[in-house]
Amino acid sequence: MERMSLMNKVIMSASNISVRFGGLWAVKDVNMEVETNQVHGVMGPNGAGKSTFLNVLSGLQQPSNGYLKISNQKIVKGKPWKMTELGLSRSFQTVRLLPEMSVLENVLVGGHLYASKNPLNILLRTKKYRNTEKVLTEKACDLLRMMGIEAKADQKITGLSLQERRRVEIARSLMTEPRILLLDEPCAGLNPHETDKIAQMILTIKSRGISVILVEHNVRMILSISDKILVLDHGRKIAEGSPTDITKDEGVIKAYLGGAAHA
Amino acid sequence: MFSQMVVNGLANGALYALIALGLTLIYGVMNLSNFAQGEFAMVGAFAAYFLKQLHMGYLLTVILSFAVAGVVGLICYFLAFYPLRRSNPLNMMLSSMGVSIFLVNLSQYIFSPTPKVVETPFSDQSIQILGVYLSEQRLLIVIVSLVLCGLTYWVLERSKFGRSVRAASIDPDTAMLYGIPTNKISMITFVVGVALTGIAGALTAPIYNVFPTMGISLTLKAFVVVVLGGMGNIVGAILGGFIIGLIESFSAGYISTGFQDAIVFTILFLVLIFRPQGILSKVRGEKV
Amino acid sequence: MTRARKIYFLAIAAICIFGVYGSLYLQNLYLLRVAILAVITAILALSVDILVGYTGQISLGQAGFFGIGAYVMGILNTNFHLPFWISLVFAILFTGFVGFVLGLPTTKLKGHFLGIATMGFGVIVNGVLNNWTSVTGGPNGIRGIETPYFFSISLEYGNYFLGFALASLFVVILLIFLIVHSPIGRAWRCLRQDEITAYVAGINVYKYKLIAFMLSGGIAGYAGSLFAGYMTFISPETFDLNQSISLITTVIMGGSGTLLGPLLGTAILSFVNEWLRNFSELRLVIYGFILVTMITLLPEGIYPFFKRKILFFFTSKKKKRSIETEGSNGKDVVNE
Amino acid sequence: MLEIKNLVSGYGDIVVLHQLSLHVNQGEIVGILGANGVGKTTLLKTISGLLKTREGTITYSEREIQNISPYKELGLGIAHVPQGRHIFSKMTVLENLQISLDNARKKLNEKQRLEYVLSLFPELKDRLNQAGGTLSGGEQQMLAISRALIADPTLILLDEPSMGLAPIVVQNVFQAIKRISDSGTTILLVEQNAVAALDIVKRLYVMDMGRIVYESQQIDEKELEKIKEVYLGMDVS
Repeated sequence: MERMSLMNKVIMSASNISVRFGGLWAVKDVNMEVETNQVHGVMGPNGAGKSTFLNVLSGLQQPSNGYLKISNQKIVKGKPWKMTELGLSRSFQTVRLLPEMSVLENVLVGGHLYASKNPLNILLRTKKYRNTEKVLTEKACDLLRMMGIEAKADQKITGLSLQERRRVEIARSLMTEPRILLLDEPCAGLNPHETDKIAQMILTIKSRGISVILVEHNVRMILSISDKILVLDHGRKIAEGSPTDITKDEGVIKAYLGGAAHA
Repeated sequence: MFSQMVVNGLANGALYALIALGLTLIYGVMNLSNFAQGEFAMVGAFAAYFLKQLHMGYLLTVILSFAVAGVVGLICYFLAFYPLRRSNPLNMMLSSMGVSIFLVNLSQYIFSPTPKVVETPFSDQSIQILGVYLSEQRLLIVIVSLVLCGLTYWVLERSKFGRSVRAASIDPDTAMLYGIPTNKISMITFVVGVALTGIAGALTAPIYNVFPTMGISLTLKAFVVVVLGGMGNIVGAILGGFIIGLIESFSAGYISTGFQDAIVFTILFLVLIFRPQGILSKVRGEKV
Repeated sequence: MTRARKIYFLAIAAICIFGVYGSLYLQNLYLLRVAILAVITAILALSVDILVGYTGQISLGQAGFFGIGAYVMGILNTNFHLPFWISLVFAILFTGFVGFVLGLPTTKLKGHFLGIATMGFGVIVNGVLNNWTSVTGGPNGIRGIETPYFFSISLEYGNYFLGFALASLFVVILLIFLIVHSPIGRAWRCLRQDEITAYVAGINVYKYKLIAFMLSGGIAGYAGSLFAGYMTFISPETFDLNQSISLITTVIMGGSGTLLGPLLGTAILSFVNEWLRNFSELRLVIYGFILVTMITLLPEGIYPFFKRKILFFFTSKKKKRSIETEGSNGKDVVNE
Repeated sequence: MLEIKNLVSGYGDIVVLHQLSLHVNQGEIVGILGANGVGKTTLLKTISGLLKTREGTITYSEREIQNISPYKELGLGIAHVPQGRHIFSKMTVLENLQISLDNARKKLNEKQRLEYVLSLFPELKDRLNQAGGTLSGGEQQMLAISRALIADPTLILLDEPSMGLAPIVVQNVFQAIKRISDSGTTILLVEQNAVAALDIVKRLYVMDMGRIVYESQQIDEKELEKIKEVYLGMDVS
């Protein structure tokens, strides 16, 4: 987590990403550059192709056209777990946690890349193995503390509120030590107070040198914390720029409030 | 020799197609891999044997075997599958295995494992077409199977009921919103699916005789056929039936009868690896 | 390790030692035979559980691994006159390798397809055992497999063999316990519950499924060798589809994804099987009926069901609510 | 005609709707607006029985329907157009429509109903024998609405008909909805697209966090500003 950079530079880029489902282009020719130390917002009305675009960014969906680059490494045929290895981690709009595991275990799953997986170490429970497990557990506890839910570490997921689940999921993402954290509607279903807290948390994460790609429906929230915003509609990029530019953009206003009638 | 193998293969293929048709219908609507499918062929075959003992005409017994297998299917549906309708597919699959064990051994208890001979007015006459011998019974199998497959296809594609079945298999929730009682549909589909297999059993009885474990290899083949044709694909099941029938006939002719099953399953493996969606379906993108 | 855990482990160790020791005093030859076969079945059930319970992979061809293990032992021991112990090592390595090869294509498959593919594996193995007569002896099988000596103790005595089999079972349990409670086990449980979560956690899903196939195959192969060593005679009919089905139902009925579940399942089904001998020909009819009833009534498995009930009995009222919602499996019920 | 009182519903252990109450009068077109994830779809699913009502009552034409199976609701005259359209992709457009006719509350003249529906959505006329899955997004939405309408329901539940459609198509679809409403069918419209919805609804509720947070009787420009405030939290002007 000590990867602080002195100046902003591009660590991830998406070039001409297009995705086709049947006869429909869900995403068409979208470009995006993520810089270090940035919160990069992605906006768009329902069905604008945001989720598909995110799935491409996180390797869960193969683009029909276009490619991704992380730290100058071109990803040709992304295996989904490869993106995590390269330093991109994500959360989901409908929280994906493992219901049969405790909160702590859910976070520990995120530490998979750093765990000791040598069969000999595992079977003999060597000192090295016990040490790595201990370090990982401590790190997971730290993250839970940062998220303010360390008290629930031993509980099952089913007993948690939606907001707490979101926090566990973000903790799991941070456990992978990402350079880019992709948050898919972290505030969906939360009240304004909780939303503010999540916004605060995102800024904290950014201050640790992690770039954040933020997708959000709560416009006020995304405008207030993003450095740069990309707006999608009908799978195409309709605007990109600073929050102030975006709010002035006619196209964005139309796309958001619906352009069927006057606006 | 070659053309004789083709004809034999097609005759068996028609039978497999009929059984696979039932299997794929049930899979499509209930999401159940029914491992007891072949046992309903056995039930149908025993029904034919038993009714024949009562000096009934063969064709009448074939028709009645449909009803017997259907009734047995209905009982099984309510005991073994209805309670699990919201459980996971694995449990349903295991339950069907339990049904299979139950039916095989019950018939072994009632009828003993010795194969029974079912006489047919068609069995010992064979006709010669272009130098190829085809027994009339096999001809009957091909005709009845094709007629039933065609009829099922017609009902599914053209009738009101068939529409409901297809809608329920595509999207059960939306089907419910449009007035289709999906539970009832799956019950009827199950009963019809196994009853068709019952007829297949009654048809094959005079050729391969009747014995309690006859269903197991039929189940296996039906699964291979269904995977080959694409799970839930009706036309695929019919086509797949003939393909498997031919492959089997050739491997028996050119390699060895003992390896027949192993060869069929090796082909299954190849299909699963290279075209898991079956030979007919187009590739569909997996959505997250 | 906490104090409670230490006591727990000591208790289990005591049971193991007592079990192995006690097996030496079992006088009834019939019971002895039943017990030995039950222990071998338990090892097999645990191997199935690695796939079904911990990784969420259906295996309908476990008898294939079991058979390969037994035949490698039989062939090496009788044709090549290798000693039991060396053949055993080969059997485990070879079945592990077969698991790897089977896993290469099948880890890409899911649900019904995986079930049918593994079933196909079992059928192919059985077909080969039955028909490759020059090597496997065909339907006649292989005779005269050596029952091993453990140092200077001949395991031909049922009591000693039972002790050996039990010790093997405990080793397998320990092995699975250690792996399941490690990052590998975490990765397994993660990909079983949600593959997409596994992806974003950086888990190479196929690799971990492959590991599971290898381990499961190896353990089943071990059970096969053990079986060959005990029976001294093997034939293809032991390793057929019925065996595979019976194994997976044992695991599911007992409770998959747990260590005790498959053991409990084996114990109950072995007992039921013996008890049903009283009904001679109706035995398997009742067996099938029990199977369907158990699955429809307790789809979660016997052990998890009773564990839940017992826990529920001892928990406070406040906690009961949350346990109740857990029990509902988060499924939404549609009006009917 | 439809009255919901203190409705509680949700998925698994997450409660989505908290003591929600609302009503729809005969012949009205009522909008429920709200951002993503506030429980709009859950509400419609609960009304049509796809989700179980945990507490509260749903009364439709003086009859409590909260425990009725979803497949009986079309027979009562309630048609639900689900979010994401959910047309039967492998069936033809005509078959999609026939399904609904088969199960309507009374025997209808297929030809007559078909003509009526096609007069609203002439785009579908040439596509009757095409598989539903091959239609464009807009056409699929039109088909989904037609499928509901053809059964001559008294109440249509519309879930986000504008989702993923181009503005011009949204306009088409909404004008058709207005015409359907003008012909006397009651409509409950769930929408995120506030501007489009405001144009046609007679009355509206705004939902947030599984509750009704705002109710309005008349629709004018001032309302629009208020709604922006309530659920977009966006100062656009």
